[in-house]
Amino acid sequence: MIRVRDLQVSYGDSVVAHIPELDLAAGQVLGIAGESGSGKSQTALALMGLTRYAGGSVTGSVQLGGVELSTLTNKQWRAVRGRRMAMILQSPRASLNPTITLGALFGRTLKLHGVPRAERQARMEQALVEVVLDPQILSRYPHEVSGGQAQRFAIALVAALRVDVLIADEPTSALDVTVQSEVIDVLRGLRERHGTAIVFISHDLAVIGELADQVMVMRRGEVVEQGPTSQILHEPAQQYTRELLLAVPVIGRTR
Amino acid sequence: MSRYVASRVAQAFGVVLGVIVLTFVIARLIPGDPAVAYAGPRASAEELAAVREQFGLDQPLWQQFVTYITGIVHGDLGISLHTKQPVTSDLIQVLPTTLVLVGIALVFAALIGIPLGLAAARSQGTLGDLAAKVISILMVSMPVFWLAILLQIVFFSRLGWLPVAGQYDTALDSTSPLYSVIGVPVVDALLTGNWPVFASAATHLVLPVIAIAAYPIGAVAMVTRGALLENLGDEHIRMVRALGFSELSVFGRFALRPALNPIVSLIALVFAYALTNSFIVESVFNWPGLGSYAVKAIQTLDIPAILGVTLVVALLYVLLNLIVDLVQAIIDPRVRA
Amino acid sequence: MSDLLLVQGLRLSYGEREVVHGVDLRVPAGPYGLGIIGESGSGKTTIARALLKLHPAGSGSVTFDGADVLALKGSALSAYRRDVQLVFQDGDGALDPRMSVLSSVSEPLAIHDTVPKAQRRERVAALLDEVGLPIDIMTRYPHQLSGGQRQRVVIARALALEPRLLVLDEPTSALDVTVQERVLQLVEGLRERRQLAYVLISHNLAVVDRLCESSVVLYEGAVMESGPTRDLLDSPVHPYTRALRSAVPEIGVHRPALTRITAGASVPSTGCPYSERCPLVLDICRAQTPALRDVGGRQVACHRADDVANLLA
Amino acid sequence: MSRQTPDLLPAADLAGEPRRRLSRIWPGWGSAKRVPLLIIGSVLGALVVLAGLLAPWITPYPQDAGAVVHPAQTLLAPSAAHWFGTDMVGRDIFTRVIFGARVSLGIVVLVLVVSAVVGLTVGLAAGFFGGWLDSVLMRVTDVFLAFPALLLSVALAAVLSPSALHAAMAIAFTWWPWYARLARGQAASIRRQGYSDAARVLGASRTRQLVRHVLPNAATPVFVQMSLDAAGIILTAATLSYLGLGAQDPTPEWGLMVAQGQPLATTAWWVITFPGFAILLTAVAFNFVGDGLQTVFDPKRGLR
Amino acid sequence: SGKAPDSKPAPTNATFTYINNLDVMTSWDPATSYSNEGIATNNLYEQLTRSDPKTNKVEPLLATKWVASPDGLTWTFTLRDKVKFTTGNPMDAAAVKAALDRTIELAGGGAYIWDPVKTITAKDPATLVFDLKYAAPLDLIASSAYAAFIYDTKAVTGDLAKWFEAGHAAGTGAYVVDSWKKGTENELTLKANKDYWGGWSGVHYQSVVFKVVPQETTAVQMLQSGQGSFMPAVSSTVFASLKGAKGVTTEEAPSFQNMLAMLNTASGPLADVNVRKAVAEAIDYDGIITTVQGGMVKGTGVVPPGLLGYTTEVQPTTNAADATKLLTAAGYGPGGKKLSLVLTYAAGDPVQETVVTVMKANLASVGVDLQGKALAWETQWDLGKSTDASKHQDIFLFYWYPDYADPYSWFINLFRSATPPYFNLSYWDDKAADTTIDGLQAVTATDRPKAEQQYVELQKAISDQAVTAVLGVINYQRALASTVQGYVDNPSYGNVVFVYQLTPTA
Ligand SMILES: Nc1ncnc2c1ncn2[C@@H]1O[C@H](COP(=O)(O)OP(=O)(O)OP(=O)(O)O)[C@@H](O)[C@H]1O
Ligand SMILES: Nc1ncnc2c1ncn2[C@@H]1O[C@H](COP(=O)(O)OP(=O)(O)OP(=O)(O)O)[C@@H](O)[C@H]1O
Ligand SMILES: [Mg+2]
Ligand SMILES: [Mg+2]
Repeated sequence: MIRVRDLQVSYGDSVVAHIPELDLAAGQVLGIAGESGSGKSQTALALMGLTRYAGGSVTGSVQLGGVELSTLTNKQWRAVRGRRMAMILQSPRASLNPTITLGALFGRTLKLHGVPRAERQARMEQALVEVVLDPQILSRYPHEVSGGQAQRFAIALVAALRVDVLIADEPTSALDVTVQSEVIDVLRGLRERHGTAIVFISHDLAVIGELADQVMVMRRGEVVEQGPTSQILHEPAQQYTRELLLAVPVIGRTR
Repeated sequence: MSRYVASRVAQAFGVVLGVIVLTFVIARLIPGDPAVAYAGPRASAEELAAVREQFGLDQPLWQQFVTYITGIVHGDLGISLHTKQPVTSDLIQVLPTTLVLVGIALVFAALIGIPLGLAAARSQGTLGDLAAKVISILMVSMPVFWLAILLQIVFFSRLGWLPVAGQYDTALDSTSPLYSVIGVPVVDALLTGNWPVFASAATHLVLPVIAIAAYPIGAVAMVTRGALLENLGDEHIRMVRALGFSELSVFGRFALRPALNPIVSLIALVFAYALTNSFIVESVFNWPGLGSYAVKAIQTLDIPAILGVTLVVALLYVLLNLIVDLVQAIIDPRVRA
Repeated sequence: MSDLLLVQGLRLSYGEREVVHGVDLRVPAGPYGLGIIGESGSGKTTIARALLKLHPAGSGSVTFDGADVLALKGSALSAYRRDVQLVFQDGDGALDPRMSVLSSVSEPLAIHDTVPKAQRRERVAALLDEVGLPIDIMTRYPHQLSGGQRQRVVIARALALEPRLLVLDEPTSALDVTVQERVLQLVEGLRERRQLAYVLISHNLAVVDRLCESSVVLYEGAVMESGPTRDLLDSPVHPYTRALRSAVPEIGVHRPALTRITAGASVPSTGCPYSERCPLVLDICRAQTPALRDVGGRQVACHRADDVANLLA
Repeated sequence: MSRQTPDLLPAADLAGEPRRRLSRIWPGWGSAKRVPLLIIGSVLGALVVLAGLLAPWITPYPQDAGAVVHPAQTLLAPSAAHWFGTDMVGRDIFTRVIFGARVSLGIVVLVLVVSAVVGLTVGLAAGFFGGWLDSVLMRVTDVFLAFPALLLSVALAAVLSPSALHAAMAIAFTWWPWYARLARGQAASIRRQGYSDAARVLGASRTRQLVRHVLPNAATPVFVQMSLDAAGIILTAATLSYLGLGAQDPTPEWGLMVAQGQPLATTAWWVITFPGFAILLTAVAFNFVGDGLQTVFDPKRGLR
Repeated sequence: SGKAPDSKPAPTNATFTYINNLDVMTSWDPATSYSNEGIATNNLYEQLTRSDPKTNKVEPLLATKWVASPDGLTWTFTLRDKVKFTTGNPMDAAAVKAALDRTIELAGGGAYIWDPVKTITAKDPATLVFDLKYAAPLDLIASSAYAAFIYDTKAVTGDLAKWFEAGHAAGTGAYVVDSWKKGTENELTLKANKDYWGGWSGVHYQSVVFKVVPQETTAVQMLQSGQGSFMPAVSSTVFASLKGAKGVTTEEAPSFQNMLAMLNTASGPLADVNVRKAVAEAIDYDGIITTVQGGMVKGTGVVPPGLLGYTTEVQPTTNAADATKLLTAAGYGPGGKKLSLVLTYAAGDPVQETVVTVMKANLASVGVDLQGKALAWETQWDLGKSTDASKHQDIFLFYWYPDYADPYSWFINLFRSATPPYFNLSYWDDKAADTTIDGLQAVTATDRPKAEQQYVELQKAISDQAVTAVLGVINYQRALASTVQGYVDNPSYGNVVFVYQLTPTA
């Protein structure tokens, strides 16, 4: 589905992310782990073609289903974003426009992607049910919902778009542990029901381990290690990956 | 929402009351005997006493204040020393002119300033952005009386494109007489379908409107740009981009709306500024509005008229602020919370 | 062992709304850690602020070293604030952006004038060293520090007055796992070196597990379960504690899908606050608020505590 | 700037971290350099200030700034002897324009100092102590805000006779509420910041909290606003003079000079052109500086 | 008036627009009106006669002819036939008598001109006889620009004065009031009086608009654009620039109008004659004339050239050294008190403004601080004539011109004592001068050389006492739209345009 070669994201002279090679098949989940500032979010933005809006530049090749994305025009990109590929941003509440209701955003987005008026309501409700949200939430403004609800709403929104690839940037780190596991559950459902390929970003390897088929560990913009989840979690080749694993707090490890 | 409205309205009332107290205090501070000013210097002692009684000037101060407030409540602002007419009726006569002038200028400010700010924000950091910023700053830095004279010199004296002053060409009165509706020729002509006068009035509007609108245009453009940029870096903009919305929607719908709040609050500020500027512009362009009235009142030390103008300006300001607050509450639900 | 801090029946509100409904806490002299666990909005920060007298108490009592904290005023309050320090949840905001690390950390020394001016710099250097920061960081301003560094500066400042009790409000929640690990190690070290007693607030059971002898589980401002941390984690009794326990991410462990939270999930006005989300809910749970009672060496507020305990046994 | 672990980096590397926020300390000339308008504005502003300070030494006819007339030299067009020409009583306009900087800057400084002191005091008190004090102070502020400066100047001019000083007083009287509002907002938000609580926890007295934490942090946006406002004050003062409510002849006030030259606008253009341009230039300089400062302190926002 | 030979068809609906920098109407009562409104009232009302100082002749107007008895004590006027007031009532001897009697009785404004009159008799509808107390040039008096209007006293049954003040007129003039809106740009509009005795054959302006435009630049530009027909006073630089400009004609005319600085002889620091003298000597009169660039010529005494009593024996002198000496003697200046004076003048008059600037500089050079207050004329005058002396200014700057071509107007109005003050804004109270002034009219009618001598003596006294400083005599600099044909300036009627006499062209 996704094929990345020698992707490099830079701001001015500084390179903030460099991915030599990455392949992701339909229905697969790729986990990206790494400490804060390691370039995870920048990688995600680059995949969505959003880097230049932040003032950065991208080199290298990204292909989606065989189509080269790096050469797309603005207009062509719009046919990709929200239709074939979508993204959930790191901070759930901040990523919703404070002045419009959740329903308005949802409706406009569906309209944008050609969902006929008659179908929209049903589509919205179905998507909300999947993330266990009451459709009443559509009439609320972002400041009237909790962070967990906002995050689940964002997932419902992109799920309703039936995209092929979903990029989720730290969808759980802003949440309580109890809500965290529910979100993971929803993502798992998406992948199982719709065969969506997911890029899942987190600094917590334990969370990634629950969902991902492959894991990529980043540090200071570079890929440290890359491989199947079980291999990375249980037989990490790099010292840094081991540190990262050790940093995950575990009940009953020391006292 | 209704609770919010109620509390804002109550606050506005409080402010108005404060303004009234303040004007009253200032009126008492200004030296001179209002009775003499009204009755004239040759009035006899009895006449003066009669005037004092008529205006309650013989009563203790607190009672005078009560009378003053009661008068205001009944729309009575006293008699102008200069025109010898009730200040209220004078104000009713001059206010529409000013409101039309300032109103049109503010509409222009929004129509030009917002797109200018949008364009600048879109091209942030480029030369175009810098140019837009410099133009905006020039506009807000321009002394209005100077600008008004320059406009007259350039567009009337040198180029001869536009009329120099007045509201319309009064020579048209004989061929197409104008009937007064609200007392403002442009509007009257429009309402009565008097096209020759309307055309003339419209051309007479151009220079005064430019002079008044300059500051608001610059200010609105600057604020729009700033507010948009503040929003553009936000996550929710990134989100709608990721959802595939066009750049036009991103700016026009998603970034502008939350940015409207500072723009709307600016309107009240800009209105106050434009009103003060209209004082000068009206006198340069010889428009018989609140400004001309105020300038005349200042020159003739016509205290009741000056206080009336003060009160009206303050009331307008408070009213506009109230509207602004309510509009903001509609635009941005967070304000209500 | 006498209690350093004793809180009984503490109720706290914002305006009309009560957010903490009668909480009991007990911290003996150090080294000792008490954990407060609960999800976002359960009132943890509010309790911490109340302990520091930053938030007025509605009712209940707070006793520190035998003195009634709620009645403290003037110099007694000042003395209390020397003994008890708070490390804020948001290390970013806790430092004045216009003050260098040196002036921030020496501020308490200046306020209480415990150290002569000439020696303050030395003292700050020692404190920074203790929290594992290089000395040359002294001249920097908060925005020139990383999140972990900032949090450690805040801890250093809190230690400057040699407090007897430290309240740590989610000291690591804003940090990523690697940085969190370093901060936890720091607290562990201090605990032993300084014989420190502390209250550690967190929503992460694993963190509490590592640093606290006993813990209190909060839900919507009420204590659901409290007791030795070990027991709570090994054999949680309250359904909420159980949910929390199973939600802790662990490498190689798939967490079970939890009780589904509906959008309207609100706190019921009567009965057990957890009844809306509880899988074991009975009619009585909705009708009657369960009181805390002793169940197997700990306190549990659940009508079905015995059922669960029996089940475990 | 890139590729760093947030925690264990050497000091030098961290110093450059791009993390700017309103109310942070001066981010240094490095960021200023990216704001060309700030540089231009500072240079222009410095020139105006210098011109004002050095006026007696750099003008050809310093006495022309005062009460003198030269009947034989009225309305001379600009020439080598009179760079900006002469006015209707034969005074050298260049001299008067340069001296005018003193008057305008004097008014600006007076208004800014008075209104900043009053505004900060009221605003900080309201924001810091909150509660009923806040409500009372802010309603009073609203009243003054709604009161037109122009009318107040009329009253002052009537009571105390018109002069530049009285115009400045009238402006200050209606200007401080803006700072009060701004400072209140700042103080209220600072009070909610962790470091305010931190100070309390450390046992800092209220005075110490206000002076050490609230004031410095609230002052930055007020200062930025002040540089933007300087332009507005110059314009307002000029407007008052223009209406005869401000400075009186022979004070070389720019607005007054334009007013006096207005009848000559079509015949002796230089009489209004140069003082008008001086107002524009000075206002632009202050606006550039204000905008630049704002951009530097809060790059996202740029202009207000 | 000359009809211009113009090939273009004349507009049938032409409007004459008089651009004034001040409000036009301060008072509507033709009996007491005594201010700027003369420019309008002289088009609404007519006098018995009209004087032409250029030819030194008095022309018939509502009176067709008149004779005086040899002793000059009885004057018989024959009235024009079939003239009606705009109210419809006939203008006959009884009506004229009623009007003049009312004017004399009200004794306001310029009514003093009738002081010589003992009785007025309507002999028959066409004949009016005046019996005088002492000989006086009654034909000239009857031509006065103020207080000589013939109006209908029966216009209304109620309070006539009130009716006038509401903006009504009841004259015989060529125009009637169309609308009046105080404080607006087009303050006053007049329209043709269809029944005017002169008739409307030929080409005349059908309406007159009095526009109030305070800004001279704006006014000039309006004139150039055809939005105005006439500006009474243009500042000298603008005037120079208008010479030869397209669409505009300029007129320069000597006048009987001078600019005076009345020094407060009654209260304040100027009550000390030495201080007054110092102030008078500090003023640079030549400098003022140079500065206003053709706007004024230098004056001598109070009487301008061309009138009886004009003299070169009195000359304003400038002597700063002497002024300083006088001030020091009075206790001011170095070591003494600081002398500051308040001068009031009319806002919106650029010439006065310039003069004030010069005076400030002059006085500053002798250490006196002069504070100029620009006020609306009415306010300036109100404060000046206030019964409360504490409100009085130190120096009152204004213009004066005679009501008819005779110097008497200055002396009776400005220098004769009166309480409360009216136009004697120096508040000068000199019994000897009063006596002389009271006898002036009679002397003028009987013994002109003696009258001339008395005028000169008075001017010397005024100069000795430094009652007023004559700053200059106005040189009218007027501007007209070139479409206006037939304009002739008449200095007896300062700033008045007799619109009926003009011919509009396209
Ligand atoms: N607009 C920008 N200009 C310059 N550098 C940037 C910009 N945005 C991000 N960076 C830098 O890019 C690097 C990678 O940032 P990124 O947001 O991808 O980190 P992350 O791995 O997502 O971290 P976190 O876990 O904190 O979200 C950081 O060092 C950051 O400072
Ligand atoms: N300033 C405030 N005004 C009103 N309500 C508040 C305020 N601060 C917090 N609350 C409410 O009080 C309750 C307890 O908040 P508190 O901050 O103590 O929670 P917490 O357990 O610390 O949560 P978190 O884990 O998110 O920090 C919440 O419902 C919250 O919405
Ligand atoms: Mg990230
Ligand atoms: Mg908290």
